[in-house]
Amino acid sequence: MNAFGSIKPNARPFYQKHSSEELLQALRRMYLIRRFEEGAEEAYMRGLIHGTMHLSIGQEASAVGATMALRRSDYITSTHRGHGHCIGKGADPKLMFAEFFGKEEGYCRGRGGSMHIADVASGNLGANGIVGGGLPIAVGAALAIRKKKRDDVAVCFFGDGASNEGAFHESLNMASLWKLPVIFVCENNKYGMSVSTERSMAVANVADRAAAYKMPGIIVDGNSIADVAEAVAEAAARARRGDGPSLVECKTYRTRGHSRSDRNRYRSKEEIEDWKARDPIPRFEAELRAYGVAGEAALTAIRESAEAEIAAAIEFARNGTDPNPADLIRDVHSPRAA
Amino acid sequence: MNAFGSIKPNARPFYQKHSSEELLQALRRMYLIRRFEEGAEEAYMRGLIHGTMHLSIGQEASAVGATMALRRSDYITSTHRGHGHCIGKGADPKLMFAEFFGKEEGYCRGRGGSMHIADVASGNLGANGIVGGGLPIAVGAALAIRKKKRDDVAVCFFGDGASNEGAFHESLNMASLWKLPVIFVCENNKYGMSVSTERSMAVANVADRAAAYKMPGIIVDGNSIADVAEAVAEAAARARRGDGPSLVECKTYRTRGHSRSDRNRYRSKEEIEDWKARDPIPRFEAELRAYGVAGEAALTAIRESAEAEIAAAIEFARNGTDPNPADLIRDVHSPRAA
Amino acid sequence: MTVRELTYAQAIQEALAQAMDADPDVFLMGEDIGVYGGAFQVTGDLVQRYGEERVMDAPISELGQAGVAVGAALAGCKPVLEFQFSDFATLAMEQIVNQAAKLRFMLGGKVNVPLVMRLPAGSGTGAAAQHSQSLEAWFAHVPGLKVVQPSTPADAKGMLLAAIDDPDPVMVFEHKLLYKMKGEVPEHPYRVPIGKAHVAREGRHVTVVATAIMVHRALEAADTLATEGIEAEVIDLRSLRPIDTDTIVRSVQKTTRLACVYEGVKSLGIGAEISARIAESEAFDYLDAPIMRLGGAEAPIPYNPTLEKAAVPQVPDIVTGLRNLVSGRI
Amino acid sequence: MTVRELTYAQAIQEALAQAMDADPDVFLMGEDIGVYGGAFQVTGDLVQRYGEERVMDAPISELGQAGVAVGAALAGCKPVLEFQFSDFATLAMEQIVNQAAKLRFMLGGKVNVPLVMRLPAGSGTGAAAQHSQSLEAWFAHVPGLKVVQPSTPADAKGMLLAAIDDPDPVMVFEHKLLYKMKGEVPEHPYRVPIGKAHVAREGRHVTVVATAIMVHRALEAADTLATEGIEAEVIDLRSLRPIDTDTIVRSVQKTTRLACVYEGVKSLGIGAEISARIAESEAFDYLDAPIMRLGGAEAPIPYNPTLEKAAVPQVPDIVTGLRNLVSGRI
Ligand SMILES: Cc1ncc(C[n+]2csc(CCOP(=O)(O)OP(=O)(O)O)c2C)c(N)n1
Ligand SMILES: Cc1ncc(C[n+]2csc(CCOP(=O)(O)OP(=O)(O)O)c2C)c(N)n1
Ligand SMILES: [Mg+2]
Ligand SMILES: [Mg+2]
Repeated sequence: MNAFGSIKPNARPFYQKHSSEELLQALRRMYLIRRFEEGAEEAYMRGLIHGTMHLSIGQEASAVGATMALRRSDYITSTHRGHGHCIGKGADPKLMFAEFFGKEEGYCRGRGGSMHIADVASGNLGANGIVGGGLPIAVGAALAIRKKKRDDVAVCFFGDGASNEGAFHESLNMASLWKLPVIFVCENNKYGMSVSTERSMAVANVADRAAAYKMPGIIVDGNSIADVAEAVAEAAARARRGDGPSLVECKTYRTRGHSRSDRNRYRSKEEIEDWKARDPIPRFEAELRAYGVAGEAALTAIRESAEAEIAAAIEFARNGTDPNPADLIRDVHSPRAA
Repeated sequence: MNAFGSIKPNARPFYQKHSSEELLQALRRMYLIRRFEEGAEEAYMRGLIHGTMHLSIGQEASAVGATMALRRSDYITSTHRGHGHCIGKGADPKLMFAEFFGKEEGYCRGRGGSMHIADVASGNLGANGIVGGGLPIAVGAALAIRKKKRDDVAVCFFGDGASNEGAFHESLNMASLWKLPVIFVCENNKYGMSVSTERSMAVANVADRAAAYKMPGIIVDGNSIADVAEAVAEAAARARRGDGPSLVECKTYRTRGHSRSDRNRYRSKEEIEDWKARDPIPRFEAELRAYGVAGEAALTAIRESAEAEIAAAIEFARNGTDPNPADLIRDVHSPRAA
Repeated sequence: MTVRELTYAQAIQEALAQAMDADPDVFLMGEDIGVYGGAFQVTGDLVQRYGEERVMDAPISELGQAGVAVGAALAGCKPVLEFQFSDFATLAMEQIVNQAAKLRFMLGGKVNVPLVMRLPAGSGTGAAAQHSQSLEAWFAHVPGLKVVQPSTPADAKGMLLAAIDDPDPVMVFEHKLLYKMKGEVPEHPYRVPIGKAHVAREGRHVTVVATAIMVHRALEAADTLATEGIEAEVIDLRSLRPIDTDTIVRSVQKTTRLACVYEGVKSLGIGAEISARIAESEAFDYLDAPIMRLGGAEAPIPYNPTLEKAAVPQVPDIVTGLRNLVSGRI
Repeated sequence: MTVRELTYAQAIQEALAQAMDADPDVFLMGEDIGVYGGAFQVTGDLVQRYGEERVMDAPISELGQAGVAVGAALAGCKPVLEFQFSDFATLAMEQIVNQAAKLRFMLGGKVNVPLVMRLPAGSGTGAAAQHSQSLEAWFAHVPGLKVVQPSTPADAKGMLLAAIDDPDPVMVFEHKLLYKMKGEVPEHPYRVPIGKAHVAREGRHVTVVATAIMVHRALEAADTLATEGIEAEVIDLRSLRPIDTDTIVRSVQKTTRLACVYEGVKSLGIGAEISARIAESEAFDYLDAPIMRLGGAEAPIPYNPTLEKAAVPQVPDIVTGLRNLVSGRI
């Protein structure tokens, strides 16, 4: 239920299952991600942020759709392109920006930057600078869940490129062998940096590899939040029941370059424009309108509130505290350790 | 044709295709392997050899069957359980024993021992102490073959346990992606050391993983030399034609323990006896008799000549030259290197 | 306090059992550590006592195993991971070095990775170049890791228990030739602190810093030298990261001479770091002779037993080396 | 002999092109080295000139790539493998260390592995702990490998060509901050021998052994100190395995003081080995002061730019360190 009206009975499960609040919160998160990254990009171009960053603009549906199925106590492991996962799982953009600006208030107290943002309190075990690095870590988190007899799950985000790492093979095999509660969510955006899946994989789909681990391999439209959320919800239910892991492949696209240094030589303008036309945010908005969840005013309000939150977050971050070089080695070891 | 008679026309392709000489040479190699390993085992028990060794007794059909399809200029990469592959590819047991005894005459001048025997002249790029270590090396050798426009192939031997290494995934993906002339020959002997395939793999067969690399995955009776040889010959023909790699899984069994320290706690006596009854050597002999390739006298002559060769090889090795400790670092770098 | 003789392997097994008894979050993972009992029979029959959930045989997937252990540690468990041979850690360097060692730091101190890795190391078993390495110096170069090398059954137990208590990742290098060595081991669970060297023998003419099996070879060499009137002080380094520099500095100020004896390759082995620490310390001015290093040869470990022995310091090498060092003939 | 100004990256590219021109067996492999031109634009448009068969984009499979390169090298090719960041070599340690480095030895000298690996390394780009490591000391600990760290465009070209000529595996560490540095580079293909240090500046008061970008920082520090009457001799180590000990010994015998400046973590970094070599050499008796090491902090590289700078030696640190060393205040 929401101010605008009740959800139409012919709507797909996603719209039946989630309350209007949840659906609008999801849209808001997609906007937060989009504006967060646009803000980060601008700050970078103005020289306020150093290092590199990997933007997921165009991929917000998979990040938010996959995390909608999760509880706060569920885990995720994320990637170098992890802002969306982080916000999806419930992190505060203020503290993410503080991290970008290298401040003590940041999630990693300025030590990690974009590639290492983590918010363990909301179950995010961290972005990762190593392609495939999070794969076995997610399996380990799921093992701990089982050992502690919790009914939580671990969602492991990874890219098409990462699926060519040996870590992928070892992780999926162990997860399935031990029937652990993991959902492997592949964000297949067609490229690992500049190399297309055709040029890096012997099979057409990452999901084609799932059978080698006796695991369901589901392909969804990664730009449809409903598609992603339904598939991950089902995989999560399966995992919570003790029936083991699944692989969900979200076909999507990053409309920005791989990182700041990308000159887009490996793909055509047409391809980029083509995918821009399939932007997951307007698409979700159209569905929300069509299913009667929200009208134009409500959508505008959400957009504006997300924009305001991001603007405030940047302001907060810019005024944060710079780390003291004298604290350089403080966090190498735990205080009570030898 | 042979002294005993001509091959029956109803025989399977293996018997049609190979000359009697070739078939008897294959049997002789199986005997050489068996006696080589029995001799090595005895020498070890008598304290003449140190270190460890991994015997392939019971697996001779896959070693000889797979290498029968090959030319001398084809490559193989082998494993820690590699004596059979080595003899199959044409190595001289004399120089292998010399290696076991740590002598300068040995294939590795006594530096490598059982786990590193290689005979590059006959195309054997080496046994390997690292499980899965030879997988990408074989792919690289195949890449070199292609670059040099040769029509040779590379056969990569590996175990069921090795197929759980990330190297397996990366190697099969690259080989298939680049359509390289490799044949991945898995000797599935049910165990990786003490851990059965049921306890280490999410799927039942290693060949079930081939589809994930768009590669044929063929399962054969690994204790039937004809089965193995026919499958590998077909895969080799495919590879030479430029149609890419194949995976051939040979179901077999090692009747000895994993290595010298094995107490066989993870399997039953019955299982071992069961497989001993399927010994590939008498089985091949029975077929040779049945198809009219050789009679009892010929078989006995082969067995005795193999035994004599092994006895002479041990004698040769025992009388070899001990390396001089002053030469310790001689082979670290090539002489002409910096 | 009961004290019995145990082998080094038994002492480790006892530590593992006591840690599992004390803390349900502790579990073991590795290759063939279950019914096989471990390649070196360290876990023995623990699987019978604690079950397959706590003594987990894993597929041959070293990188994956290490990552699983990291993830389980992040999520509140205390994994003890056995590498079957330390050489196979080469497959898991990514997870050990990029993840386990750095996660706490990269996350601004917000997480712990209470992970223990056990690694059988060293030569002397005829297993050749890929099963005989001494790679501990690599890990001693990595901030975020702790690296220990116990040389006695008592230390093997006490340092392993300290490692399991530790909130940060600890790598325990166990020398394969020590597994059958016997020594007195107290029965109760006790801790030997990480980061403290041990003066295994006092002496006044030369300080010998040794690790793992070299401690025993150095002690044997010291016995021989004592008959010649040369009193060597033998320090068992025990911990390679952090290093107990103070104990070594104090000893060198007394003896004025230093030798480092270790099995790893000489160049950039642990002796390089010990030497450099003393050469930059307040002990420098006390030095009456160059600092000697007796380390592994600049070669992989060969198979042939005679060559294999020649590749790492043996007792006569140490005797000769120390004798020359003390008499100024180097 | 034509000499032009090229950047360090251009010099490497020229070496790659000349090597491919000269020898059809040379080929390049790595991630995004084709149409993308390499993460640091080192390969640039080589794929347009030499085609995809010789400039091969590979899947993100570092262990596999290294193994493929080893196999191709064994079978007669000369692969030049680019790791996108040296940090990712952690995934390929097995093939680099157990196979490439040891195969010749394990096989009794019967094979060569003519494999070159290029590894962008070092901090200063804000890429944080998993993209900023200086791991070269690990490889300098491994017999069978050669490890070089060119510090100028001219050396980058000449040492890479020498590496490609070499019948054994060579690892070339390239500092990311140097890629855009310009310098004079002869046009013809020439070789700078592996294993020879270079005296980048002569001086008589203190010897400074530096590597990679630290060579330039040490030279800058030496300029400052010269205005105070302190003449530092700066040695560019260039090769970490083998090490040109003689050049350093001779210099220390002249200056009587030694400092090592390097970016890798201080403990067990290359400075430890240099220090230990001098402390055990005939130069020991010439030393008038402790041996100083200025190395990376005992921490992963942090993201925040101020912390990041604090984590590795900067010019003022070197100036202060050398001044104190010369004046006896350390
Ligand atoms: C082990 C490793 N290899 C290479 C890289 C460099 N790198 C960073 S992201 C990337 C592409 C990853 O592709 P994919 O997994 O598809 O994720 P995407 O960037 O498309 O989101 C590469 C090659 C890395 N960070 N880690
Ligand atoms: C990377 C690596 N991990 C573990 C080992 C120890 N190990 C040697 S053989 C072996 C079992 C290998 O199983 P499989 O591949 O099935 O070959 P099999 O021994 O059955 O012939 C193990 C675990 C090793 N040598 N290398
Ligand atoms: Mg991608
Ligand atoms: Mg097996």
